[in-house]
Amino acid sequence: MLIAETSLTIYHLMVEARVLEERLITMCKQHHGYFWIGGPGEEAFNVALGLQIKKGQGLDYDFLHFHYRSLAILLAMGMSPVGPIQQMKSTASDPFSGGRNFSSHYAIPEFNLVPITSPIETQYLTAIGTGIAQRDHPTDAITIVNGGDAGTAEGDFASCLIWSARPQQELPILIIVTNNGWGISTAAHTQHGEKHITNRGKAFGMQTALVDGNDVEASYAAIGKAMDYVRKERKPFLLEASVSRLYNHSSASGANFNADEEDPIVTFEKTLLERQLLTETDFRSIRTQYETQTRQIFEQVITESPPLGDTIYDYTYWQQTGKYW
Amino acid sequence: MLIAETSLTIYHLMVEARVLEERLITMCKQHHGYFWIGGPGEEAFNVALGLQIKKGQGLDYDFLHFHYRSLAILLAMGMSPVGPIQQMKSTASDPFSGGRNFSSHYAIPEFNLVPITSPIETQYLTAIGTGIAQRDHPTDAITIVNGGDAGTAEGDFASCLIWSARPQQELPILIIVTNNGWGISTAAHTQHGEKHITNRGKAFGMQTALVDGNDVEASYAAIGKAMDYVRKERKPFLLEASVSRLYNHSSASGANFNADEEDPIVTFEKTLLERQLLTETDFRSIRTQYETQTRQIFEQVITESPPLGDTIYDYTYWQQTGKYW
Amino acid sequence: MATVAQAIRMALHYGETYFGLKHVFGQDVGPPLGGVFTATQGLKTAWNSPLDERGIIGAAIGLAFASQRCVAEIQFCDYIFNTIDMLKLAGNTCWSSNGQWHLPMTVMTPVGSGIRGSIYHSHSFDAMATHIPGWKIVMPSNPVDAYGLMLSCLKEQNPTLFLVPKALLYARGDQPIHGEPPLTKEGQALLKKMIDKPVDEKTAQTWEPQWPEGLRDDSIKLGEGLIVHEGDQVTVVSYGRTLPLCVQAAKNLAQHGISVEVIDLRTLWPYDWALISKSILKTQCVIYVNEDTEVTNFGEHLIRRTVEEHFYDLAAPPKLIAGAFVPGIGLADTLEMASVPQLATIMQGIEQLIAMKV
Amino acid sequence: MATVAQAIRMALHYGETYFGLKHVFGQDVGPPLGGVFTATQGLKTAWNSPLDERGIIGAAIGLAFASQRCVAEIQFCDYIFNTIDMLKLAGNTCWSSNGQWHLPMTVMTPVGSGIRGSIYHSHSFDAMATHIPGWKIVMPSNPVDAYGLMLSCLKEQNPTLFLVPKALLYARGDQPIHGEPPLTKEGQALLKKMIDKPVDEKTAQTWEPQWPEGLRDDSIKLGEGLIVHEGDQVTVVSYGRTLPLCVQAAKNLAQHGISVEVIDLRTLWPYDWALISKSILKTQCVIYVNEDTEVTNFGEHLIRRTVEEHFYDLAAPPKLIAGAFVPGIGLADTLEMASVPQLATIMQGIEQLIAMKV
Ligand SMILES: Cc1ncc(C[n+]2csc(CCOP(=O)(O)OP(=O)(O)O)c2C)c(N)n1
Ligand SMILES: Cc1ncc(C[n+]2csc(CCOP(=O)(O)OP(=O)(O)O)c2C)c(N)n1
Ligand SMILES: [Mg+2]
Ligand SMILES: [Mg+2]
Repeated sequence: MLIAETSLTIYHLMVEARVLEERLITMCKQHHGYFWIGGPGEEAFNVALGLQIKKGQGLDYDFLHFHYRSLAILLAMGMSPVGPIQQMKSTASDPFSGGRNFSSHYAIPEFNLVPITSPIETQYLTAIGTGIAQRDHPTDAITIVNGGDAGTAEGDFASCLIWSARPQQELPILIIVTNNGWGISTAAHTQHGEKHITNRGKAFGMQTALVDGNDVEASYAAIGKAMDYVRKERKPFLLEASVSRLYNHSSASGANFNADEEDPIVTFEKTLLERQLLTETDFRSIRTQYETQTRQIFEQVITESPPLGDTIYDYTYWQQTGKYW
Repeated sequence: MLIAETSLTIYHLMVEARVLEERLITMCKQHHGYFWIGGPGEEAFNVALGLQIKKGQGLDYDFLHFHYRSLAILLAMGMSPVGPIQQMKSTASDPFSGGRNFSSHYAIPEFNLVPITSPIETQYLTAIGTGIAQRDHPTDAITIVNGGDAGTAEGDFASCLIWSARPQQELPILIIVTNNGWGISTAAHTQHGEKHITNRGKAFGMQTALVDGNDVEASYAAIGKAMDYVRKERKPFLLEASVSRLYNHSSASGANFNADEEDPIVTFEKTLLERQLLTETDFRSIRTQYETQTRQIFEQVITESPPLGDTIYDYTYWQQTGKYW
Repeated sequence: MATVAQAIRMALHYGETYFGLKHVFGQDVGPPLGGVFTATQGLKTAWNSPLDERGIIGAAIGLAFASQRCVAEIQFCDYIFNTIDMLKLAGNTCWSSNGQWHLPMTVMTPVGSGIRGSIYHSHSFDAMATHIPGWKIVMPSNPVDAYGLMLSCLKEQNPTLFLVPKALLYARGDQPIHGEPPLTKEGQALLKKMIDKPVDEKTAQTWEPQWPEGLRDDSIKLGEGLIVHEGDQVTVVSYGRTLPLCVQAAKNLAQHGISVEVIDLRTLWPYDWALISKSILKTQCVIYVNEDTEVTNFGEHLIRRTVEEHFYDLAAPPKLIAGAFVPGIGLADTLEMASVPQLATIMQGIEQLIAMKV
Repeated sequence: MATVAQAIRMALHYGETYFGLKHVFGQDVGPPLGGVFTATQGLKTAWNSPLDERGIIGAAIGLAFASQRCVAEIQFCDYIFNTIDMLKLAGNTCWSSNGQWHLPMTVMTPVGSGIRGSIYHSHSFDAMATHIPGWKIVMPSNPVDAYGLMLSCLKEQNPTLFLVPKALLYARGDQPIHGEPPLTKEGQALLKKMIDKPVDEKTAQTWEPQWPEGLRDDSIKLGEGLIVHEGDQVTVVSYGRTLPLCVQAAKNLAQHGISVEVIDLRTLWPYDWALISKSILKTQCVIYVNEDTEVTNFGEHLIRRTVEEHFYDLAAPPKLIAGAFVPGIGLADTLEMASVPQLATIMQGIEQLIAMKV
């Protein structure tokens, strides 16, 4: 069982993440942004993950190759909630892409978070490279990659398994799949012949685990165990978490709340009530606290400027600005 | 045990294939061609396969997506030995590519043999399509795809597993990997974390088998069993055959005989002697018979003309000749 | 007045009914969604593939080998770039087998900017596609052309690439597709009722489209461009999203007495050089407009051909208006506007060129 | 006199020793083979990857994220076309992150025809590569440039693409690489003995290269072309396999009193426009020569730029000599010769152009 303090931290972060995502969705619907995609429904697993990451820059810290549902992980790591709102508003101040990229497409060198990109599954390829670097470096730091269930149909997922399982050359990569049962409108059970995605890791003799990603305690423990293994053994581990997709795929699919899916916050609140760590009133006030914080940020951000048109060439190359040819 | 007649047929075809490959190698070394690649060492498995293919054109016959070590399969199916020699010589008469493609790059519509191409593993992708067509067609015909061990590292191999294992949408594909333990100069054991490549099929709940591809009887039986399953159940089967690579990778690697590898013809000759089906003298005379045949073809082919330079645009599109734009 | 998306849908339905189209597939192409842009709603043969572009193109090639006509969709052309080897393979199959095999197949994919799609929903694909031999490539700019070009693709015995300008998917034309309800508001609503999947999920589950009865084979021959605005001072050649902008520019400039001829290329490869050539001989100057990035751009090929054959016919240098050579189209309005041709850019370009004519 | 392959090997050794090059990898790049063209023999950091081009490029990007300098090889550029999305990703990473991340990495791959490589060992990659923003792209035509350009790639903070003309891999230059044995037959044999892996497999197992001691940082600035043959009647711009042919053409034509200026572009992107431009102003006409297929070809970009900036300086139309737009290069001699520029084609092209000058 998690100690009280950790449970409270986790709960706060889950609510903060949820409230922030909801603000982003609202912004999108109010035309303060063109597109929303994010991670509501994955807060339990993602906060549990974020809290256990070895955070920092360079080979001695975990390298992160994430997809677009990773907000809660990053908040748990200490990312400010301002950036995501700036990115939604496409302001010049957007710390991840300067108004260039979609929401949830973060890039944080200080966290070893390589740019989150839209193409599904390519992160499983780039993870190989930091995995190799960390295999060769004396450290307990590892590479962590995550992505969805449908995306595992791309050959790139197989590539990650193959490269990280080479005999005597194993890579210290925590390979995560968050299985929400969907790829946009396509149900997983219509596409997956494997009983569990983890079976594909087992084929390579890889350690694997399945976890209920809506269960904070189970997720925290499973992640801890998997990470321990990878940090010590310097070998890959494939972790599959079943998670919810609470606001449908993205704003392109309406981004409306889906009451059929389990809400990990509601689930965790039951535990907190049972353990008498918080009351219903606390839940409400914590939510309000983050809503206020988020609204204030929003009000500030919408006064900020978009990038200028003549900056389009900047940073095509490192440190280059202006048209270069 | 195979009946005597089949054993003799197989032996003849194995020798015919070997002699033809050796002639192609010699042609290449004598500058009657620029490049050789082929299948010496795979005759046992390949002849056993070729004899059991449902040969013909259209959906009611097996569709073949092969790689460049498949000569013996095609000879067993009744392909004339003339074409391969013409292709090595790059004559206009080359029935597969009109002098355009490398040796062992066959294409035979009458056999449902789609063009063999150089890129490793793309045949595992195109096999999906004929597999779908045959899933939807009332027939016992199937799709057969083969390729090497190293190539399974391409995501395309995983794609074939994924697409053919979709629940309720399984594809009737016999997925073959001929494992010779090498990818050019790279030893398989340095790259493969999976104990057997078949394990990757098992992850998808697929039927699989391992077979000694140097053993004619075992290969014949394993192929028969696998085919039966696919023909009847209309589901995929992954068959891995261990085979020899007798003349190294290709002419780029010298194409010299490698005495360290088991020669399936020598192995089969032991069986034939034991079963008193043939004598040492028979072996020699059968070989001589094919050498003579092959030499005669060679002598004819080297008098044939190359394609004309102004034909380069022909067949960019169906039935089109000459420059079209 | 059908939209481009509806026109495609009707053409695919026509193909299923009369041309033996057997498979329309790709990510989210089948029920329940019917395509992220609705273009494949209600089709009998539409189904959802795994999330695997390489598998999708491979499957299409295999189906073509088995003579099963298909339309394979890549959800956004931004995600086609891991399949270039497969597209090359499709394009060289007939040639490599010396004419023995050929591939009747169609790949459809939305292209271009205009919907604030940011880095990965704004790519163009005309430059790379035209560099791949063995394909026929089309890009309609209105519903009638979308309908007619799709029909031609479905009848073609070679690989065809159907590029759909994202920004125009819900655009309507001023010409009717034969059989569609009248080009009125009411007709529009009726068509929607007949062939658009209901938004309500419950209703959608049992919904069946009611296809217009008068649809017919109005295919548009591949390789034929069209003069969509006549003029004699300058030739503007375009396709896709930028085409209506060029027409608008021509209309605007006409009011200032400037006479612009606009050609809708429609088929990018093989293209209608005769039409372009004739127009250049008339106007003595030409601008090629597209929104792909400007370096090693298909418009540059057309300029090369222009100087090769018409150098001495030109009264001004041939001009390219295309997308800036940047790694992506930024999401902010300001960035997208500065990255790809806009109406103003095109008008300016035309005026500048005419001023240069000697 | 080092070959291009030896020059690359020495540059990589220099990189391992002085520039912190940590990984040289790809299919058959490490022992026992050391590369299908011997270019990576004897290197400390060379290793064999799985047969997976997408993994190779992904690994390279990841290593660059971790600031581990690498050279990733794609065995033949014919097999790079399933990685275009990854190359685009590498090219947009700095830009997408608004300058926060950058990728110091090099991809090396043999390109082009000339070894009777048939359909899948003859591809060019300059057209598609130059269409991908964010890379610096080089293509040497001799050992000294191969050495110097590789060193620059290894020092560069952005993704670099090192295209090696297959046909020239065993070609020797007339300029020495500093530190290599004398440019004599004996020196050549000595170098071979020092740094070529022995053919005998047993000996090869324990072999260690003996690298020349005087190697130094003679890097060649990216973006700088070179006039390799001076002249004033026509400018010929080329790179890679066709470059020596252009020089030969210039020499042959000099004997007939025709004065040809040949520029070796060396860096394809960003390219040395100042050099080209100056030469055009001198000669008033220009031919761009490369062997990629001619439609949506990089030379067409250079022609576009030429007419954009020098239309009124030209005494004849700018010309492209490139590969025929065919799906592949046929294996038969006759087919390869007819598909890509040969010496005769180039000489003819030059003579024709000069005859057109007004
Ligand atoms: C290579 C690629 N193909 C297609 C898409 C379009 N697309 C975006 S998200 C998505 C579904 C992803 O499903 P899954 O991997 O299960 O992740 P989830 O969104 O469910 O978390 C698709 C098809 C894409 N972004 N990239
Ligand atoms: C996509 C691709 N990458 C690289 C190559 C170069 N190549 C040709 S054969 C080969 C090794 C193949 O090994 P394997 O799959 O085991 O088949 P084998 O030749 O051993 O039968 C390689 C790397 C290729 N032809 N295609
Ligand atoms: Mg999912
Ligand atoms: Mg092998």
